[in-house]
Amino acid sequence: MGQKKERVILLGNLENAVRKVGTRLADMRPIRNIRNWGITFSLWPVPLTTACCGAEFAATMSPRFDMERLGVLPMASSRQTNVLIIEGTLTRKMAKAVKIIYRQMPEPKFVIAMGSCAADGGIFWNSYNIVRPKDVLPVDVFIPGCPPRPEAVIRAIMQLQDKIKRKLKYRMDAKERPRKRTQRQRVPRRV
Amino acid sequence: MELDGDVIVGIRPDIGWVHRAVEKIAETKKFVQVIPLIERPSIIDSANMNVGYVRAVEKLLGVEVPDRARYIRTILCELNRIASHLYGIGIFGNMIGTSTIFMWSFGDREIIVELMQELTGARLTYSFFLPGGVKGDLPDGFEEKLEKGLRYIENRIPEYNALFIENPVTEDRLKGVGVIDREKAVQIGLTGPNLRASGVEYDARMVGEYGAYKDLGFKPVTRPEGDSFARLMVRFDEIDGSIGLIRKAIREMPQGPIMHERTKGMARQVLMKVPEGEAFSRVECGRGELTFFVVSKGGDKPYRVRMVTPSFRNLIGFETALVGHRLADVPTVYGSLDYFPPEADR
Amino acid sequence: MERVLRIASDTLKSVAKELAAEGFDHVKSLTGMDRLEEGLIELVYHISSYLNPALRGRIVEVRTEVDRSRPIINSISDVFPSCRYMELETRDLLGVKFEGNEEPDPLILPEELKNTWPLRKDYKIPEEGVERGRKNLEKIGARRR
Amino acid sequence: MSALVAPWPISLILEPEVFIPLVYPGLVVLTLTLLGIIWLERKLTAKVQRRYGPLYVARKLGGAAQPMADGIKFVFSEQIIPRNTDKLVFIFGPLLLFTFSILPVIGIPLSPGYTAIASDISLLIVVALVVIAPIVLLMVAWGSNNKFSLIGGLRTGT
Repeated sequence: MGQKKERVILLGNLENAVRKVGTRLADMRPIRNIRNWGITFSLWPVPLTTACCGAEFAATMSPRFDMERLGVLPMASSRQTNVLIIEGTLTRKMAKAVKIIYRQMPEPKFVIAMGSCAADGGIFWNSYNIVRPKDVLPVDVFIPGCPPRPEAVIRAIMQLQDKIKRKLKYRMDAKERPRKRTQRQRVPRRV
Repeated sequence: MELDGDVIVGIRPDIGWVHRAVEKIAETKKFVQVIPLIERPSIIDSANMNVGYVRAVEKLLGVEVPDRARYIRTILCELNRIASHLYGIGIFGNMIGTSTIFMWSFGDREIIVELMQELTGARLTYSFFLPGGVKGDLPDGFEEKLEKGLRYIENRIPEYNALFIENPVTEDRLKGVGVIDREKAVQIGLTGPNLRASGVEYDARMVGEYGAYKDLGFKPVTRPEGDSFARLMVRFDEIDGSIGLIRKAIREMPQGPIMHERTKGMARQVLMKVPEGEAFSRVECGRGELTFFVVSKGGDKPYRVRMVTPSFRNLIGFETALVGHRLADVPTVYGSLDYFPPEADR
Repeated sequence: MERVLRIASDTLKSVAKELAAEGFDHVKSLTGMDRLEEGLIELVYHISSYLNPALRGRIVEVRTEVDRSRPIINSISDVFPSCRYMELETRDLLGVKFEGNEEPDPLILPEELKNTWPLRKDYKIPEEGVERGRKNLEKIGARRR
Repeated sequence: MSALVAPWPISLILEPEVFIPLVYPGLVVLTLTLLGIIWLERKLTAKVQRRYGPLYVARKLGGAAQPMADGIKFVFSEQIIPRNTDKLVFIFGPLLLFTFSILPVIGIPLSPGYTAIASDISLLIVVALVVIAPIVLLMVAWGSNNKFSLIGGLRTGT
């Protein structure tokens, strides 16, 4: 029989191979639709009230503008959530906490910036203690208004749902997130 | 919070999470532009915040508000107090764990918010009072809607009693928890329902010179026990008190102008030059007594606006109420003191 | 304001004790004002009473001045505990040191704004106004109307 | 009866030995009732709180597909395993917890003729298996190497 022939099996880096196959498979037509449908109808926000817009977000949870009709259920621990809603002004201290919570959330995560304070400072634009959320986190949907009406919050959730249906690519975890250059605005320039 | 096992030994509040420097920004804005600014800290109680600042500016201007405007101010302030109390009760219920009370009180609060939107046009931030009077008059057909809304709230209160107040679980968790006795409450300077729940009969509406409380014969509501249950019940009693005040105000609504001549019209408001001087005003917010100290150097921008909000003065209540209790009692006392962080940090 | 007492900064504690004896029991508000021109920081205390029905409606205004470069005053939080947090807040925002009421970390400001004393008049923040708007327009090179 | 011999795979499923554990009182019906219970619970709490529960997921069925949507979301969400935890226990803990809480079913007679382990001491087996669940719970709490979850685990375990 002679000497056994060595058979070389090209394994390569197994972990990367599985990751690539997984992401490509999850982006195929049938699985992508089911996944996007599942994610759109169960957006669980972190109950993080940063400032006074929290009153209107609570009104969105109240029986009249019930948010749970769209499957939005505020969940206690940030491991089960996938939407981070910044309700109102983001001060420096709160920005640190928001950053920590954002990192704790599992990957298909989205950020809604609620209120004109979260968009670009709003009525407190020239305060020394304010941070724009767009410098801290990649924001998906902005909601104008101070405070925005509960109907506007529900419209924002619907917009996020459309955005997910249209262009959510599958990412195993945060490492594959496209790094968008966010310009760092340190302290509002002293005049 | 220092714990010895499960018992709380020491407490040091760490606030400033929502400090947005309202006082510093107020110095860069005109007198009228400061109104939307000072409403933002306590957005669920913005009419009372607004009336406080406007009273201080009126004292600087030396302007007296016509009677009809005073009555309209009282109606909106009392409606806002009911909405603010329902908000506080809702958050309190949610902290104890009964999310049904959270949903009920927020659902009923929508009725009051709808009434205020009918009167002023906005859901939460009205900016309805201007130095010298009120921006708009009562819309026609407002009295019937108001009466319907108030009767609805009155019919709902017994259901709260049945589900939430008479239920033994709530009584065990609230009675005797976070007790602040009379002398201690006065010494640490508590305000609002927390002070009246410790048996001190003080309310800024009695002594303050704003609104029509003297003509409506207002009397504060107090309870002797001073524990979390008493604080909750004082809020429910105040809702009934406010409903009575609104009904009386609507019945005795005088006719006449709603804005003082010198400050009529937006042009005069914006270009208003306030004479040099200082003014101090105090107003009863939903959570307690709010004081304003406005200093003007004669220009069109205030030199200094000082705003001490009720939650900032109730902050010291945590230490006396919580030390010695178990860790599980912290949400109960936090909810009963009705602490609203944006209002405390300004 | 019915009663205004202008006193020197070192007699603050004795005046506070007299008022406490008289029946006033809490501080309603403590305002710190930075008078840049005169180089002073003015502190205004509003003291009133809850229990004493006669004094309930009356507010005493106690005004003291402190030198701007060395703002040190003794705290009255042992006579009126209700103004403990107001003193801490004034220390954060204006830099007035209250002896007898020290806390290491700032109460209201975040860590990095610890000793910047933002409420002082020389701490400028961007203001709004027509001129500033016009400058921005020129920066963008907008067509002049 | 023999005239109706169905083609090979269907007659295998219809065998009582396979049909009972797999379909009727077994897995398929179990998951469906589980989804139904979750949906019913959310709808009932919403009804008590005077609002609609999940509604727009499957409009005609009144939001019945909400538990499925949540399940799909969890399938595709990232698994985060913190660095300083005990990896093995952290991963297998929840699995064991689920299996040990389902395991006592084998001793319970599902239908008159059928039980997984037909023995006269099956009650003893069930009780013995039920006891294991709190121990696995403590294992899960210990696995995440965090003092708050340890306290929580101790409180629920005992």
